[in-house]
Formats: sequence, structure tokens, C-alpha cells
Amino acid sequence: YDLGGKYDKSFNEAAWHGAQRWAKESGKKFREVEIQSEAQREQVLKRLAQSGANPIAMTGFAFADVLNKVAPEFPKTKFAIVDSVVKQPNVQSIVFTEEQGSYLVGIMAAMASKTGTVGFIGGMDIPLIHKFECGYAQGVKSVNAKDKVIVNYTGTTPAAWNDPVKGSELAKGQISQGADVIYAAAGGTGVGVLQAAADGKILSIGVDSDQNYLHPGQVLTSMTKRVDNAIYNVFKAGANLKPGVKVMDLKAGGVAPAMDKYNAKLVTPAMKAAVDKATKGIEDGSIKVHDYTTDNKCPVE
Amino acid sequence: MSFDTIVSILDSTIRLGTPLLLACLAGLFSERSGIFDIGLEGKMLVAAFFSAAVAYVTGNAWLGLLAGIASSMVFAFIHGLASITFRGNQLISGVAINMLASGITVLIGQHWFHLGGITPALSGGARFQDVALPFAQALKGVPYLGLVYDQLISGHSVLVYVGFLCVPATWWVLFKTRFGLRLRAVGENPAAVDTAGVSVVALRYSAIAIAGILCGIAGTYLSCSLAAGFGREMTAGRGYIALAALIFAKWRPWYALGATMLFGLLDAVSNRYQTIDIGMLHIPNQFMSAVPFILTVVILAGFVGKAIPPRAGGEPYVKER
Amino acid sequence: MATAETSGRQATAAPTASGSAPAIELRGISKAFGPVQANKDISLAVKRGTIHGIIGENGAGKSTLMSILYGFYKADEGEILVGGQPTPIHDSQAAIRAGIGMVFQHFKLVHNFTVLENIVLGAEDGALLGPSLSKARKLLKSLAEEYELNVDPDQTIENLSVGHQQRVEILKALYRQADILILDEPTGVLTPAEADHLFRILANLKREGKTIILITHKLREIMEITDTVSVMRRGQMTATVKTSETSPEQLAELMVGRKVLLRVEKKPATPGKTVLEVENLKVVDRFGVERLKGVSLNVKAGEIVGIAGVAGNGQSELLEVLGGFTAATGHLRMNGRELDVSGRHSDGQTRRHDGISHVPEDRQHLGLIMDFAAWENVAFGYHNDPAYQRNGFLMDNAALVRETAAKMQRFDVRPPDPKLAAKNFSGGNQQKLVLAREIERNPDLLLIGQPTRGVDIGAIEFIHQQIVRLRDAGKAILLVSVELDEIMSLADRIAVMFDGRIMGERLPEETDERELGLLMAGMKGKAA
Amino acid sequence: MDRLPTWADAILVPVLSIVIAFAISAIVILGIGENPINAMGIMISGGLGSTYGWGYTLYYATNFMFTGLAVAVAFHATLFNIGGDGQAQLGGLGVAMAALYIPWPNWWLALFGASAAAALFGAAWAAIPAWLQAKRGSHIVITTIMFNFIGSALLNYLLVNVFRPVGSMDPATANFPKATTLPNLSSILGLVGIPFSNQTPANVTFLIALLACLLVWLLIWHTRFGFALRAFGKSEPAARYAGISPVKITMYAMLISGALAGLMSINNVMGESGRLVLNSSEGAGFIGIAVALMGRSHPLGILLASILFGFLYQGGAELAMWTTIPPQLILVIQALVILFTGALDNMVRMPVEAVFHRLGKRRG
Ligand SMILES: Nc1ncnc2c1ncn2[C@@H]1O[C@H](COP(=O)(O)OP(=O)(O)OP(=O)(O)O)[C@@H](O)[C@H]1O
Ligand SMILES: Nc1ncnc2c1ncn2[C@@H]1O[C@H](COP(=O)(O)OP(=O)(O)OP(=O)(O)O)[C@@H](O)[C@H]1O
Ligand SMILES: [Mg+2]
Ligand SMILES: [Mg+2]
Repeated sequence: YDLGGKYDKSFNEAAWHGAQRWAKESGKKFREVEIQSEAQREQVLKRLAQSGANPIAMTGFAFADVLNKVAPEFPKTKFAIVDSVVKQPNVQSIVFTEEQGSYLVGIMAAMASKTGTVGFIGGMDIPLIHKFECGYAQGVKSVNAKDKVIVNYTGTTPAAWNDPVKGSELAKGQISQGADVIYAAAGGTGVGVLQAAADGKILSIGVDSDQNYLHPGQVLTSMTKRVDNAIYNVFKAGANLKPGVKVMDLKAGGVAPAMDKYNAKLVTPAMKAAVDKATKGIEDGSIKVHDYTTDNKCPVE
Repeated sequence: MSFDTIVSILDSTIRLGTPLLLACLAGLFSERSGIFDIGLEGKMLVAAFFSAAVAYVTGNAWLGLLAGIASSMVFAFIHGLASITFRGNQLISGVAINMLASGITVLIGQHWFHLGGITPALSGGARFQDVALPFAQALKGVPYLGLVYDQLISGHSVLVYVGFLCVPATWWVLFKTRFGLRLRAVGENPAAVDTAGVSVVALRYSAIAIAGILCGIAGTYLSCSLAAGFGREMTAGRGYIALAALIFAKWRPWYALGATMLFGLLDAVSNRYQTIDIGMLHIPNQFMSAVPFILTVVILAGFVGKAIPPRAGGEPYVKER
Repeated sequence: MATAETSGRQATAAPTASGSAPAIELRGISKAFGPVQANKDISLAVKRGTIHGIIGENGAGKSTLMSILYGFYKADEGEILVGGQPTPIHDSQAAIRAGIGMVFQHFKLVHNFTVLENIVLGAEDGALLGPSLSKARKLLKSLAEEYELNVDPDQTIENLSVGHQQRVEILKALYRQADILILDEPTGVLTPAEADHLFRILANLKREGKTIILITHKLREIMEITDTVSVMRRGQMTATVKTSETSPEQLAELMVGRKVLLRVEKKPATPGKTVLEVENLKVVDRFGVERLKGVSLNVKAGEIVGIAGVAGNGQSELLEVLGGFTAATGHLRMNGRELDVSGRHSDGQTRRHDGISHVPEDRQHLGLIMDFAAWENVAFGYHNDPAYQRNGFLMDNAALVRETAAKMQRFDVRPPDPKLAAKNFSGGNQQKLVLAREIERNPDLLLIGQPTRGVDIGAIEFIHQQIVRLRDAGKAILLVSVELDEIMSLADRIAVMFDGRIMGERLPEETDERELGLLMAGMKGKAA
Repeated sequence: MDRLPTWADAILVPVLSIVIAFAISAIVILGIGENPINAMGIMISGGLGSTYGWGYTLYYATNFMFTGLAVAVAFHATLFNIGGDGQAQLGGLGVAMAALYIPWPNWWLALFGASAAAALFGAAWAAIPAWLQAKRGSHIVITTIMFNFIGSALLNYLLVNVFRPVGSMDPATANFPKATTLPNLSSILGLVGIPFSNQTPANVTFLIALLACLLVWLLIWHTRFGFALRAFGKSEPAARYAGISPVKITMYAMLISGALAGLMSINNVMGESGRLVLNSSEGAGFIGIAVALMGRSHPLGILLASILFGFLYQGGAELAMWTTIPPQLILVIQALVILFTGALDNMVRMPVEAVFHRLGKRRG
């Protein structure tokens, strides 16, 4: 049983929590491996498969290519991959509709903003994060087409996921440009963003895991991506894991704005209503949120 | 570009430039004494970790600072042992220290906090809060100057002011005191110092200790002031940039201020303007994030020319006639 | 180590003998560097207020002995007495406290510090620099007056001539109130005028009651200034005599262990066709200063042309242009063929192809790679020679080692080990290595700068013989030296350089040191 | 102080140093509450206990050999090339372009073509810092560091915006065609009858790396260029006296260095992943510095140091896989190995010398 990366307070940590929950409930054990190099992806998958682990779950699209190679070699082992589609008979591909969740938090951001300017801080500048950004921008503009979205990325190397200092600096820059709600989709860097927002007395939006508790009353919401649920389900299914693509969308509870005691005071009834409405719209298809990765373009800037 | 924007960019420049400045001055002391120090990065990193860890546990940022300085000095001492006492290769030692720091921080961090190598978030007294200088509020209304005073000059962490004060202090120590004279001499010609009856080893160790202290402050600033806690590899190459700045500054304190603030400014600007559209031309984010590095090369090639390092730099001192 | 007996005797003798005890006394000093026994059971006493000379072959252990005295090395055995008192000197600080000052062969100055800063370094008065500097400035002035030791206190060292740098070293010692001053080959790099000035200073110091130990290879200097002299050979002290009771010939023999010819023996030259022609050569350095101001000169086959002059008057630049690594304007012809001097189409390699070999003035920085083995240094500069290549791609290292071994044999390089790094040879042997390389190329023209600087008299004799042998083989030789003695005895024709110009040419038999000295000082009118 | 016998100098001292490094690592492992003997056992059996382990060890070692040689060649000319990482990444770009855009008929032609492209791109990325150093005196340490950052930004741009197949999330190129797949070490060793695990990424590039070691050794110590390079490295004024052009040597040394770093990409990009991903070099350029310094800039030393580091990587991966020890432990062990073998070398050598001295005396 496997995971990749851990403790970033969002994405990978969520996966770990899912696995933990399963382990606690079932009393069984799972094995986790954090990879250190590209070559280890294949190595780890094979070793785990050989050791009899079943199913094997991995997080991150970077595994896709390798999984395409490894999965056929172990037809009896079930694999699950988050964030990418791998078409193999023994692989379950779990994808999230981040654009939908981001759209919803975009609506909240626009409604919470007094200045009409909101911010987005992405981690590494890659398409996946543009998907967040684009959904968010669409949400914001749906409330007020004139609202401005300031977009920043931490960097172009994997270090961009782990530079809270830069994250906080970017956030401060956005604050000085008038942003009063900032959405951080930046892994470990996001911690710095939320901190800077709290220091600057403005609102922030967390990502992946529910990060509302980090700065109670100052994190508007978190765009949760229920990787924990996904992983939990994978482990629960065990060897009976169904192959194919599993879309974790709004309807399936895959993505959602986090509402809890920490942000209860921040979320106005109007906001809640707007979110509920949009949720319905998306679920019944009347609102279509564009997915950046389908054409590498975003309808709103 | 409005005045506000300029002030906020400069404000960010100061924040981003301060750790570079402290590290750069650390490198200055070390290299002026003839010890190359590519271990700045590692020393900052351990300091960032231990300061955050201790600050979290004690809830006191000042204790954190002490711990940061102490840990950085331990690493400085290892470097000294290797490069002074045992006359090893200073570059190897520096590389080793950087690796050691990035490994040990996560290892211990995981062992202590079980958060994958990071420390829990710091809050309240465990962080250095920004200090408002006197009259900042009162002067706020004054056009331009008020803004500059309130935003730019006031309202930084105390460590920022420490960093800036270190510049004249370094200058004074280096050029106005006996210690400074000997330090500069030992980096140029240790034999001259030795034959003059002064201990080369003691001088170099003290230089390295000062470097340890300054790196300790720099690391603490990163984790207990700029950020609220330690993150893996949170120095993110700042030690190397500080070294670049040091060469840029030709190993002089005031120039070091200029060079590090220039790097801070480049960083701040590229943070602010991540993409630029000029008509048809779209300048991508990747380019803007590389701008500080490109500019460094251009400036180096165009304006700085040959920087002459302290002559005895990198060479262990062995007696000869 | 000191026995209880000796120190006991010393203790009782000390109170009464404070006036008559030797200023410094060494007893049974031994020091080994690995297998090399640099000093073997050396004893020596030097009387207060005298100048004591030490001579010896290269590698005899002179510098080592003095470094022990200055606490720079620790002796394996033996003891040191200062003013009759056993004084353990385990570091330079202790030596300074005992009143010992040392001027090293290679100066220990911080090149980018001012004179004042260098003097104060290590002897400051307090934590702050300001007071120390102003005090030193005053003291410096009085010292300068007392001993004719003028230097500009605010000048940086790198801008000073070697002679002045040496004065700084002496001032450093005096500032620390040294009573005993050690000078290791102080005149090696000095011009004759500078050397004379130094000796005046030393005489002044002696008059003030200071004790001086002087290491030198120049017997003339020993005879001129010292009171007593010791001779060292292979790590041992072979003799100590009163200067007035000895002769240069006797000293030379004590030193080398055989009779040495102190004069060069050579047949009259038989000049052939002109090999080198230089016309209106001009060099401007990177600071825009004109270092060569139109030099014209020729050298014929079978002739040694000596260039005399005070160092720094363009001789180095002349050699560098001819050697191909400094750009110039003007004309340079070898055997009638025009060569490039602009540096665009020429470098050290093309010059070697054109038949010019070059023994540079500064062997440690230019002539040799100190970390390279002897055999590599013998290939150095000629590494592209097809004879050193095998099948076009690889160098024939094994053959080079064999060739080097043979050359070392012929040139008596000691130790004759081709695989030893250059830095492990003594100065004289390093010079022989360079000579072996350049002379055995059998060049049409040999450029040779300061061939015997820092070299012992045995080696000097040998080097001079080799130069004459090459001349007799019909080669052209251009010799640059600041030693007038050397020029006078070796050259067949003498050109004197001053301020980037040739002041005039003389034949050695038709001139004397006085006339040359005037030319060297730029006084043409009087000399003519 | 007597000089040590060669065997003691070359083998005894480094081995003792490594032992000390591991002893301290063991203390660290104890400190974080794990069993050091167990951990070391896993590392050794995982890294060296099977041909499978060896396969990975050699795969990593191949990377480090190239980057180590790259650093060493420049180092002999006293140029400190910290840009190996960027040069390796650019080399990867060369490999990717060669593999994707040229229809190779078979793997060995592809290998030739891709090697040429890798070397060319790596050299090109080193050329600018080299030129700036040679002509403008810009400090090569800084410019190469900067070029690492610039290179990774460039690759990021290209991978995200140019080479990424449409619809793919992954900032990486498409998979290379089948024909470019390099034979792995097991099939090559199989030819000579040595059984070797076919589950590892170790491939024919390892042999190329060995060849590179040999060629670099010949180049540095047995050619006139190498002679000139070393002479320049030891003394620039002397090199000028001998007619060795500083500009030319600087340029050639850095071009060769960059080419070697670029060649690393044959191993990881072509041999392992079969496509170019972001940050493909993964810091091997920096490990190369450590490897070169530890190997004393000598190809044989680099070979051994590379294998040691390859072993640490692979052993560490196994450790992380089968225990809860964070993989950063490996960083710590690596750092200690570098520290003791590279920088604190005299700490071990001095006592050893003393022992030999005493033994020598007793005998003599
Ligand atoms: N640091 C050292 N390590 C090893 N051997 C040394 C060292 N210093 C000197 N030697 C050796 O000791 C011997 C004496 O050297 P020393 O420098 O004292 O000679 P010297 O008489 O001053 O010669 P010269 O006239 O050339 O200056 C030489 O064989 C030399 O090679
Ligand atoms: N090359 C130089 N560069 C800078 N300053 C110099 C240089 N040469 C001499 N000086 C300074 O100029 C001053 C006068 O020089 P000068 O050579 O006349 O000294 P001096 O002691 O009178 O020597 P001498 O008695 O041999 O003529 C000195 O204070 C000296 O420090
Ligand atoms: Mg000597
Ligand atoms: Mg005068």
C-alpha cells in the first residue's frame, strides 16, 4: 500500500489521513513510501507489487506514465492513481473536478471581498494548478464580472511547493495591490500564504485538506479535495477495487468548500445560498465550469 | 506605477533582502579571513529549524533565536574543524554541511513533531512581531514621507533592524579595530599574520563563529519572522544567492547591503510582475521568475568585471618560508 | 633537549655574564622533514653588536635554521639561548618577545595593506586601530631618520619596489623592538644601489648595538659587511670563522667541498650573422604607462649580449615581448624573418617554433609549475612538440620521464628524481631544471633573465659554464641581469637600459662598473 | 612525519573515514529511535545484496560519474562548475529532441544521435558562463549557479508550453519511440553470460560512463590538451609564458565539462524514463561536485565515489521502503561520508601516519 509525498498540510497529507482512517477502522496495516527520485517511482511500484501489496494507491499525475508500464506486469494487483487517467484493466483512475470546487470558492471570495480584488497563489506553474486558477476566476467573475483576480505562482521548480517564505511574500504583494481574499493552491507554500493573510488581517482560502483550523476566523474556507475519501475507499475495496475512471466531482463529494466551526462566522447566509445555488447548477449541468486542461485555455482572464 | 506600489515593492525588497544581507555578511567575515563558506545555506537552514522548534516549544522567539544561533555555530564549528584544524578542503566541507543540514533538520523535525519534518505553526510570542517605530502612526498622514516612514521604514521585525545595523557594525569592526585589521590580513596573507606573532587559527575560528552567529540570525528571521515555522528546505537557495551577492559586493560591507537589496528588489519585482503582456508579445511567468538570475549575469558581465577575492581564500594555512 | 646540567650552569653564569654572553646561542639544533635531515646538531653563538654571515649551498638548511630561531618551525632537538638565558621559542610570538626579528626571503607582507597597517599588524596597542596607527606613524618617522629607512607610510605594499618592501620588513622588526635581526637572502632581489643602501642601514643598526644574522650567497657581501661567518653544508655547520681571517676562495671551498672558479672562464666571442633584430619596440601596460619607449637592439650568433639596468626599467617587458606573451608595437626579426609582436598572431608557442627559448626572470611564477613533477616541467612549453607525442593523440609520458632523467643527470639536478614535484627542489635546482629545458632545446636565440638569482655559487659556476657553452655552439644569447658582476663577466657586449630605453652599448673590456652605473642611473651625458 | 605507503593512503584512510561516517550515522539512527544495525543491514542488502540492488546502485552511479567527471575536468583548470545540474537538464532537452524528432532505425544509432545532442546542449549551456569568465572575468561560480536557475525555468516553459502533449497533465514530453529504448544492463551482461536483474533501470549508459572515465583520464594526463589544461589550472601566468591561451583553455574546459554533464541525460532521460520530465537531473549535478571532490578529481576516484553514492541512494530507497525512517537519513549519511572522506580526511590521516611512524621506527 503506498503513498507519495506527505505532510504538506494539504494534498498528500489528505491521502495519508484517508489511509490512516482505513487502518484504524480495519486494524490492518499499510505501507507508505515517500519517493525521492524519478527512478524510484517505478522501483517502488514494482517492489510493492512484488511484496504482495494490494491494492497500491499513488497520488500525483507524475505516476501515470510509470503506472502505464508497471500495471501490465502485475495483472493481479490493483492500482489506484489520483489525479490522472491511466487506461489499464487493473487500474482505477481517480480524478477530481478541481475547477468546480474552485468555482465555488471563487464565488465566496468575490462575495467576501470588499475591494473587488481577490488573489490566487499557485505553487509550481503547471497545468494542474491552472485548472484551479481558471475555475476560481470563473467563480469570481460569475459574481461580479468586474472583479480583479491577481494571479501569482511561486516558481517553476518543485521547490515552489515548499517555499512558505515566498508564498507569504507573494501574499503580501497581493495585499498591497488591494486583494482581500487570497486562494492558495500551493502545497506547503500555501502555509506561508495563509499566515501572511492572517498577519495582514485579510481572508484566505486553503486547498485540498480543510485548512480552516490553521487560522480560525481568518481562513474563509478551504477548497477540499477529498483525497482522503478516495484513498479510504480504495483501501476499503481492497483487492476488489473496480478499475476504470472514477470522477470525484461535486456531486460525488470529491470537491467542496469546507464549512466548519472555524469559518462559521465568516460565511454569510447569502454566501451559503449562492454556493448552494451554484452547486445545484453545476450538478444539473446548467452551469458549466470550463476545465483548463482540456484545451490549455481559460475563458476568463 | 503608483507611489504605493513602489513603496510596497521596496517594502518587500527589505523583507526578502534581509536574510540575504545577514548571510552575505556572514560570508564576508568568513571569506575575509580566508575561509570559503558555501555552507551558508546549511547554517541558515539548521538555524531556521532549531529556532522554530525551540520557539514553538518555549513560546519565546528570543529563546528560539538563541537556539538558532547556537545550532548555526555548531555547524560553523564543524566547518572550522574541517577547514582550519584539519586543513581539509573548504568547498567539500561546505557541501557536506549543506547536505547535513537539509537531512538532519527533517530527520529531527520528524522525530520531534511527527509532521514530516516541519515544525508546527508559530504564533504569538513565538514569532518576532513587527515593531512599529515611534511616530509611525502620527506621521502616517504626511504625504509621501509618511507613507515611506510608516510602510517602508517602520513595521519590520526587529531582526530586520539588526540586519541593517550589522552593516555599519561590520564596516567598523573590519576597518577600525585591531581585530578587523588582523582578520583582513589573515585572509590575504596568513603567513604575515603568523610571523607577526598572531594566531592564524584563533583568528579564523573567531571569523567563522561570527559567520555562525549571523547565519543563525538569518535562519531565525526566515522561520520565526518571515514565516511562522520551519519548512523543509525553506532557505530555498538563499545561501547561494548570498554568496553571489558577496562576490558582487567585492567582499565589502556597504556594497553587500547594495548587492543583497538589489537581489531582494529583483525578487520582489519578479514576484509582483509575473507575466507581462506587451501587445502581441506575452512574456511567460517562467521568464519573469528567471529575470533576477538573468539580470545577475548581465550585471556581472557588464558592470562588475573581475572581482578579486581575498588572496588566501580557500587555502588551508600551512607554514612555509 | 636541554639537560639539567647545561641549564644549571647557565643559571649561575647569567647574573655575572649578562654583558658578555652571546646575544644568541644555538645548541645542538636538529630538524628533519620526513627523510630530509635539514639541520643536524647545529651549534652557533653570535656576539652582541656584530653582523654574522651564514653561507651555504642551496638546500644546506640555512632558512630552516633561521625559521627555527624565529619559532616558525619547532626543532626536533636542541635549545636556544637568548642573552645567555635558555629561551624556549615555540612560536613567533615568543621570538618577538625575546627580541628577535626576521626578514624572510619571501616577504611576509599583506600586499593590499598600507605600510603603516603592515607595521602595526600584530603589535597594536589596543582594540581600536586609530591610536595604534597614529603612534606607529610617529615612531616610524623617528626610526626612518635614525636608520635611513624612508618609506611612505600610506603607500600600499603592492605599489612599492622590492627594496622598499624590504625596508618595511625591517621596520616591522624594529617597531617590535628587535635586538636581533635575521635577514634571509635580503639582496637576492635588490638592485646594487638598493643593496648598498641596505648595507648602510645594517651598519647603522650595528652601531646602535643590534645583532644581525645575514644569509646570503654573495661572498662579496660577506666580505664587505660581516664580522664573523658560518658555513653550512648538507644540514651541518662546517665552519665558523672571523671574516677578516678568511678569503672568498676559502669560503667557497668550505661551502661546496671543492675548489670553485669565482670568475667565468671563456674564450673570446666569434660573432656570426645577426640572429635577433629588434627595432623601435614599444610597450604600453594596462594602466596606460609606456614601459618600453622604442628599444632597438640586435644579437648575433655566437654572442652574449647582456642587458644591465636597475630592475623595473623595461627589461622584464623586453623579455616578455620577445618571449611572445606581452603585446607591443615595432619590429622583431629572427634570422631576417619578420615576427609578429602585436600578440594577435603570436604567443609563447609560436616563439618556440621560431627558435626562441626563454628562461624567465621569475622561475617560480612563470618558468615552472610548482605542483608539476620535474618531467612535466621539462615538457612544459614544449608539450606540443611532435617528438613528445605517440600516435598523434597521446603524449609519450614514459619517454619524457626517461629524457628528464637524462637531463637531470647532465645538469646535476639534485635529487635526480624526475617524478618529484618542482616545489620540492631547492631554488638552485629549480633554476637548473628550467635551464636544462631551455638550453637543451638548442635554440637559435636564448633569452635568459636573472639566471643566478638565489642560486649558490657552485650552481652559479655551472650555470655560467652552460651559457658560455651554448654561445660557443654558435647560438645567440640575450642575458638580462641586475648583477653587474655577472654581466661584466659573461657578456660579450653590454646594453644598458634605463626608463624603457637603451642608454648605450659598451664592450666589457672597454668599460667599468662606474660608467655602467651612471648609464643605469640615466646619466648619458656624463658617461659619454 | 613519514609519507604513508600508497595502499594506506589510497585505501586505508578512506575506508577508515567511511567507517567513522557510518558509525556517526548509526548514532543518529539510534537518536531517532531506530535500530542502526537493522537499518544498515537493509541498506547493504538492498543496495549491494542482489543484482537488483546493484542495478539501481549502478544506475545512480552512472549519473554521478558523468556529473562528477564534468566537475573534475573544469576543476583541473581551476574552474568551479556548479552548473552541472542545469547543463544536465539541457542535455536532457537535447536527448528529448533527438529522440522525438528524428526517426531512428535502431537503438545504437539513436544512442549516438542522442549522445551527440546531449553533449551539444550541455556544452552550449556551459558556453555562456565560460565565455563570460574568459572574456569578462565574470565569476564562473555565480554565473553557473544562475544558469541552473535559468535552465530550469527554460525547461519548465518548454515542457509546459511546447513539448507537453495536448491533454496531458504532466509537464513532460511524450514518450520516446520504441526504437530509442536502450538495452538494459541485464541484456548486455547476458551476452557474456552474467545473470543480472532485468528489473532495474541500469542500462548501456553505464558502459559509456566507464568509457568516459577512461577517456577523461587519457585526456587529462595523456594528451597535450590535458597538459595545457592542468598547467593553466596550476598557474595562469606560467601558462601564458608557455603560450597556453587562458581564453581557449577556459572555453574548451567548460565545453567539455558541460558536454559531460549533458551526457548524463542519456542515462536518466533515455535509459530510464523514456521521456523528459521536469527537473530531470534531480540534483545529480550537485552530487557531482561532492563526487568529484571526494574522488580527488581523478576518474578512478570518481568511479568509486559514484558507486558509493549510488549505493547510498539505492540503499536509502530500500530503507525508506521497508522502515519508517525518513529518506532524509540518507542525506545525513551522505553528508557525513563527504565530510569525513573529503574534508576531515586529515583527522584520520594524522593518527594513521603516527601509527605507521611508530611501526617504522620499531622495525628500523
Ligand atoms: N617544509 C618543508 N618540508 C619538507 N622539506 C623541507 C621543508 N623546508 C625545507 N625542506 C628541505 O630542507 C632542506 C633545507 O632547506 P632550506 O630551505 O633550509 O635550505 P637553504 O639553505 O635555505 O637553501 P636556499 O639557499 O636555496 O635558500 C632542503 O633539502 C629542503 O628541501
Ligand atoms: N615605486 C614607488 N611607489 C610608491 N612610492 C614610492 C615608490 N618608490 C618610492 N616611493 C616612496 O617615495 C619616497 C621617496 O623614495 P626614495 O626612493 O627617494 O626613498 P629613499 O628612502 O630616499 O631611498 P634612497 O635613499 O635609496 O634614495 C619614499 O617615502 C617611498 O616610500
Ligand atoms: Mg633559503
Ligand atoms: Mg633618498
